[in-house]
Amino acid sequence: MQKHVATIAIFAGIILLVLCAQFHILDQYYISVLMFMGVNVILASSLNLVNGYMGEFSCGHGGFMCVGAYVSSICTVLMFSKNHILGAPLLPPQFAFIGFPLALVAGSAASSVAGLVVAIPSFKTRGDYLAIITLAANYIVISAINNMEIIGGPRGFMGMSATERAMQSMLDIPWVLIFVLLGTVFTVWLLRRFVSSTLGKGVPAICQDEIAAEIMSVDTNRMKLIAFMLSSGLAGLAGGLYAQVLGYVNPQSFDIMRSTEVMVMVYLGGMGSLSGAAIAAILYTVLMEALRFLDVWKWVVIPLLLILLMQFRPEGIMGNKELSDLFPKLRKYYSFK
Amino acid sequence: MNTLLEVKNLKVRYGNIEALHGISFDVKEGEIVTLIGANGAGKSTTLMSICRLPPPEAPRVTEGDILYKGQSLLNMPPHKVVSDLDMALVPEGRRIFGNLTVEENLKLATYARTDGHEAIHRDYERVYQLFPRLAERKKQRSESLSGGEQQMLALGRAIMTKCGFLMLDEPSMGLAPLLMYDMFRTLRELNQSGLTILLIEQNANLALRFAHRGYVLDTGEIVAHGTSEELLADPEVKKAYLGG
Amino acid sequence: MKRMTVKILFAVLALSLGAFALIGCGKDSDTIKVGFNLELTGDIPKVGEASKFAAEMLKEDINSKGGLEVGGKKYKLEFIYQDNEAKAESAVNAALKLINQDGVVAIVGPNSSKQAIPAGATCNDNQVVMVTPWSTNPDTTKDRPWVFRACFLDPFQGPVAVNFAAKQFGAKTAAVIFDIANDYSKGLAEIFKTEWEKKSGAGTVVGFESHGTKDQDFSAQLTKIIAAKPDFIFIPDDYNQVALIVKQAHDLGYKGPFMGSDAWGSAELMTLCGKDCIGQFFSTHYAAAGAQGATKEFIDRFNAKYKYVPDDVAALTWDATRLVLQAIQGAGKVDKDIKTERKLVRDALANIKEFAGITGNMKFAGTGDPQKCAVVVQISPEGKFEFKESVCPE
Amino acid sequence: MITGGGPIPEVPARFVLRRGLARTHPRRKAVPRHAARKHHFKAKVPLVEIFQNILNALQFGSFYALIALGYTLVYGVLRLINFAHGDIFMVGAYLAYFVAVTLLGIGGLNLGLHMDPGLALAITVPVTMILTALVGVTLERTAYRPLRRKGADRLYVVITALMAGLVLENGNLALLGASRKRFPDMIDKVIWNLHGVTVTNLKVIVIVASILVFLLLQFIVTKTKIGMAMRGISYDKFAIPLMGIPLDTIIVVTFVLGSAMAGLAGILFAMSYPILEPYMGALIGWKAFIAAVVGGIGDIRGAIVGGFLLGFIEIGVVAVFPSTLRDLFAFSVLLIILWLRPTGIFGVAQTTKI
Amino acid sequence: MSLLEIKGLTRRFGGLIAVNDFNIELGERELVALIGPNGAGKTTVFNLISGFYQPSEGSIRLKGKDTKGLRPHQVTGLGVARTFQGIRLWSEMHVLDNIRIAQHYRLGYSLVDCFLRTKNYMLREKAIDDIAWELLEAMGLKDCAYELPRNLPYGVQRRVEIARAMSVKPSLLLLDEPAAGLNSADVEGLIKLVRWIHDTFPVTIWMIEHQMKVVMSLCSRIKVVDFGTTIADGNPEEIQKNHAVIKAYLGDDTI
Repeated sequence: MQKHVATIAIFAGIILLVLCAQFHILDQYYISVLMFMGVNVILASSLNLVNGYMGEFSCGHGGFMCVGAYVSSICTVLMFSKNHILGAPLLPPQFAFIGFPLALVAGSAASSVAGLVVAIPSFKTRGDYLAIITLAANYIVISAINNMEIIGGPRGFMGMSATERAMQSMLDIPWVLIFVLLGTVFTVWLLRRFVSSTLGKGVPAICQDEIAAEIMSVDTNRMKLIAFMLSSGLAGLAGGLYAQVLGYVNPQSFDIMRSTEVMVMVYLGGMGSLSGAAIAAILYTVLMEALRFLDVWKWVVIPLLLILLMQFRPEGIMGNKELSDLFPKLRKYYSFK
Repeated sequence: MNTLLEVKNLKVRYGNIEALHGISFDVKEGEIVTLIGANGAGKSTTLMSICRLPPPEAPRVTEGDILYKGQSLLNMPPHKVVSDLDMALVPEGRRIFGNLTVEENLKLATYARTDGHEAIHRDYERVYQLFPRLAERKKQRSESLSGGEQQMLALGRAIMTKCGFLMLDEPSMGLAPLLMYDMFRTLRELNQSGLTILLIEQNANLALRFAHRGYVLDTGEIVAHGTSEELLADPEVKKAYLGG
Repeated sequence: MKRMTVKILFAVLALSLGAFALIGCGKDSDTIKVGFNLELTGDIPKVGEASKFAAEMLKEDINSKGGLEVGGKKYKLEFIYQDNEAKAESAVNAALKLINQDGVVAIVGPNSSKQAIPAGATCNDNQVVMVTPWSTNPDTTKDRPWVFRACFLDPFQGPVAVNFAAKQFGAKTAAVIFDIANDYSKGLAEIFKTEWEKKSGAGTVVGFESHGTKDQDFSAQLTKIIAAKPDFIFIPDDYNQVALIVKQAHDLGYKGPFMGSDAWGSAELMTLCGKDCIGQFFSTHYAAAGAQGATKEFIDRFNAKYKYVPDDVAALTWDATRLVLQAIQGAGKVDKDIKTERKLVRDALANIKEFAGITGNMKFAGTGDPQKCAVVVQISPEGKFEFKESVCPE
Repeated sequence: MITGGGPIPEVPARFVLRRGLARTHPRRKAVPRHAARKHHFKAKVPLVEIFQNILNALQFGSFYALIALGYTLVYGVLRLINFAHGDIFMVGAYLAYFVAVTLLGIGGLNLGLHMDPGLALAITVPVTMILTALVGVTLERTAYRPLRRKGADRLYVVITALMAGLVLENGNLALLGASRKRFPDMIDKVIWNLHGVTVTNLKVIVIVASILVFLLLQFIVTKTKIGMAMRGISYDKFAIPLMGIPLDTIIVVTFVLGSAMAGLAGILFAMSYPILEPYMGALIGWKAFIAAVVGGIGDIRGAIVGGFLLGFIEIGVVAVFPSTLRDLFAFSVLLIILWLRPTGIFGVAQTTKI
Repeated sequence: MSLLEIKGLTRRFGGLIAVNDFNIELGERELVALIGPNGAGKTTVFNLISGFYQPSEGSIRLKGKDTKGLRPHQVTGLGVARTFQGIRLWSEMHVLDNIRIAQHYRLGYSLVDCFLRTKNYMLREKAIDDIAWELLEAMGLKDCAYELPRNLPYGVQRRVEIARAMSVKPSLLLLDEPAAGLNSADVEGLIKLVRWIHDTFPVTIWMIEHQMKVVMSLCSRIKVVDFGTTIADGNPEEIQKNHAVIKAYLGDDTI
């Protein structure tokens, strides 16, 4: 029973948050920050798989997020919204509950496939050279979307809010919040299961000694493929949720700046620490909002804070430890097997 | 004989762990002294402390003193130890600059020398004479040298820094017997021409055959010392370090 | 030791979360709060800065006279500025913060469509009036009864440029260079192209080249354009890029005229562009040089206060804010309940049929988009933007 | 053949005539839009246009190369991607601006100096280079060195560099406001027109400067002891002090060199593209980094080749394809290059002995 | 049928010939040494066998199967395990994980199994765990199962590396200078360990080693190479007397 305490606590937390949103105990602003927090957690923990566990330096995560955001947006708009190019909704609003998750899955799948652009070169290309490939991939995605008139090009793409309305027309509760929270939990759960399995431990093995990994029976190409595709797929999930939260996507929202932000979260949290990435994502989002009053100086203060933090903790907040390593008592309350 | 190097009650920490718990030893001019002991006994740590290598590699000296020709080294930056004093260290694993040619490696070692072109040139001659193989491979990227040649280069490099006191960290590691014996013979030759040597070696048998005196280090403490003959004859040492 | 650091970090984290939750303001019934959602950092900080300056000036104006009179009582104005970093999600958060935390009556901004479209959706959903000074994308206000704007739309400006250029230069062929990553620039470029080809025949836009937002070198695009020998080059680009483009075109031997759009209309254009821009034309919201009445007064005061001639964003922000204030006054009273008050303001704003702004008269036909005249100005040898022609919608 | 300054240059008629070549260009014909575009792909690009674009590519490639040199120099020594380098370049341009305005006696800081532009330029160049070098060294001392001493993972230093870049950018914005600065004209612009191919004297200066800088750095790195020490550090930092070489001094020298080059690039850039804004270094910085890596990061030749290559790819794509596809094509080409040559053009794979 | 059959193996790096026409045939449960001067191409032979390099010429047959074109992890799957000259453990993961990961080639479950924690996954993971613990116990490493390799003494790290190789359940174990860096006492332990492995498991052990003490006391057969070619092949007594070997390799032990 004790093992399930953590699981129950998480779901209780989700229900509590949803209730807060439903009865306006927390106002829209907090809910919105909360949702971006969730998206950031997904982004940071998924990038951590590649940048932390695998030790590569991927700086094009924004590109994969972009693919996911667009593909799932297009799917939802196709299904539930009237669009001047894509036409009338294909499905009645009752299907939104199935359609929306399916659209998210489609987005993730598409960005997984986009991840191949990086995964395949990674067989041969490593380190900073691979970093450039990821960077190039990011530019390519954005440039491609800028050139796609049908989905708005630089104008951006909208109409996703129809899905939320469709869902709310059936039952009026904060659906997007629920999906974001579930998506976040799902991501952390999935990654946790992956990295704690012997299969998944092949990834840090590649990081720590690729040659040894290769010779000691780890199929490095397969592991890289899995790591990159999983990471970019989850980024796509984050993208899909982000698009839904915002109701509007624009290719410029996914440029290098976005990738940089995610990278900062990963290294702030500590390479190869899942809980570190999640904590850093939360901390970062909160900092971003809490320091709003600084106006122009905000973007001087935040980097300075991060530089200072690096000086005091050069391995990030958590290093490569997990929460359960620091507070071993926690272990009683959940199980991974 | 003058005392060249004197280590007094040296205590050293790596992070939170104390690696040396107060060791004392000395090396006199013209001697070959060896430190032997198990892995992790603190032999390399001792050498790194003497060379004052900068963080993060270097251990932190918490107590004690290191004197070279009566002068304390504790407040000296590492490059000064080499450039101002005539000390040199051939580190474990050789650490040659693989992306430079053999010639460049040697040239780099003369970076801080101020004693004129003439003297430097003489040292080049000496190195190439000691190791004709290096002369043949002057223009080669040193990465492509075999393990033995790399060891020669590392030694040659130390000579080029104009050293009178040479510290060697496991010079025989990974060397074929032929080369290993050759190298020890070369070192002996250098010693006879005035070079003082402090040697760290896993192969205690070999080290004691080579050295005049030895110290036995165990988990950060010196547990035995004496002339090589004494140590070779010591039953305890024999049992623990020389193998059956 | 390390463990300690981690625990301290956690404490800091918890504290900051707590502090964050406590941020919020007390409410004062004698003030009226208007929110500004501006691009103070990010790609276009100058735009946000100009907006902020104009708003500050207006606020001081009114507050120095004792405040805004609504229903016989004077209320002090409080303007709250939130930086949206020129990012879409930040604009949404800024809007939500203004709405929920700061409890503003209405929001002015964001200026750029990338932020204005999602922020518009947010404001519409939360039933708060939003007036964007500068976003010319039709989507910003489309199907959003709570969202208004103070500027004309791209589909109107395009033909203005086309007709003027055809007449003024006697041009048969045109070339366009635009910013592909800037929806304003790209949209206008495309409208211009369609209109020009409608007028002068297919294929008469002999060069249609793009560049990226932060590019500084346009030589390849210009080489291509110049080789096609257009009669003039249309540049619907931000003024800083205009300065570079015009200069580089001259370096490459181009001697023909240029035609620009409202994004040229910055005081900085002439500092940046210098001699190269003299004599060129562009369409804009208002002509600073030779302006009359309220417009001139605004320009002079702004210039005195901030040491530069206000650009169109400043002027439009002024108008947008005044629109909001007029609507607040038009509501007739300040309701205690913020939601009712916002509704009142929206209804009052929707009731404004005509508004005399410093950027020209605006007519609203219930869509939230004003119908207003565009002017074409020429850059005089002294670097002033001189009125050349006014084009009004039929 | 040489015509003097002025904003709109006069071009002698006989040369203008030659440009009539382009008059037969198919795009001029009134053909339907889509047909025209199709034609455009097949159209043989006139020779004049090709030469003009080669010059364009050389000029912009020079800037990529100059900045890439700084990246590669620091990388070559410390394995550190100094992401702040693009912003150091920006700071260089601003410093040049302030020095130049002060010397010319225009703008805010008027000391009553009204120097001749030529003289002012001669002073601005070294002063800016020194000041920018100071910025680079300060960054190294305050941000990177403590991390290095603590033995932090390389990537944390990279993130610190990214953050330092943001501080420079936004600090500039916060301090100087959002107004852009115009760099004063320091030399009289001369436009040469050779059979329709136009060259300004500035372009020539930029190209020559970048090649000279390359030769200088190549000399320093390959021939001098300091250069050898730099290469030595990149291979094995540990053994450097054992050669009697002061590690920190060499690293500082590297930052001085790299940042001074960024400062020089800043001046030249400000003269060629005289509009300064806080974010001007970000994009060109990223792209120069890409250039450095494609060339083979850590190799001086790689930086210059990568820089020019990127210049040629970007300009070439625009010249041949619709310019809207520039980033798409240019980055695809780079991606393919790196796929085929996983360590860039000059990069040597780090051999791992097992 | 012999376990390993190498014929005419040649490997060139650019103009350099690292291995030249190398031939050997190993049977089941042999204990063989490969010695030779530094740079003679010994490690390259190991790298060729483990699939890290592809041969320029010649063939490597494992249990009759040509390994040409196989990637290293596939070769491991055929039952070849090895250790490295410098210890190459995964230093940030504890010893147990090190041994688990080396069993990657027989995971036997898919990514989906891993996400859903299916019965198959549980069974397989348990099997992997069991093997790991069994080995740790047998090799006296049980107490350091949760230690990070870098915190262990060098000699123990060697043991862990050999344990990791044994977890592959190899039929051919390649040891690359196992005694390098060990002190005299550790060397004794190593000799015992190798002998124990050879007695306990059905495995052929092939080692590269410079310490004659190890080679002579363990191996029944020694092959000597220089400049990529074989100069001698025989039992320890023969090798010790062979002039070519003394001249090229053993040398004169006066110092």
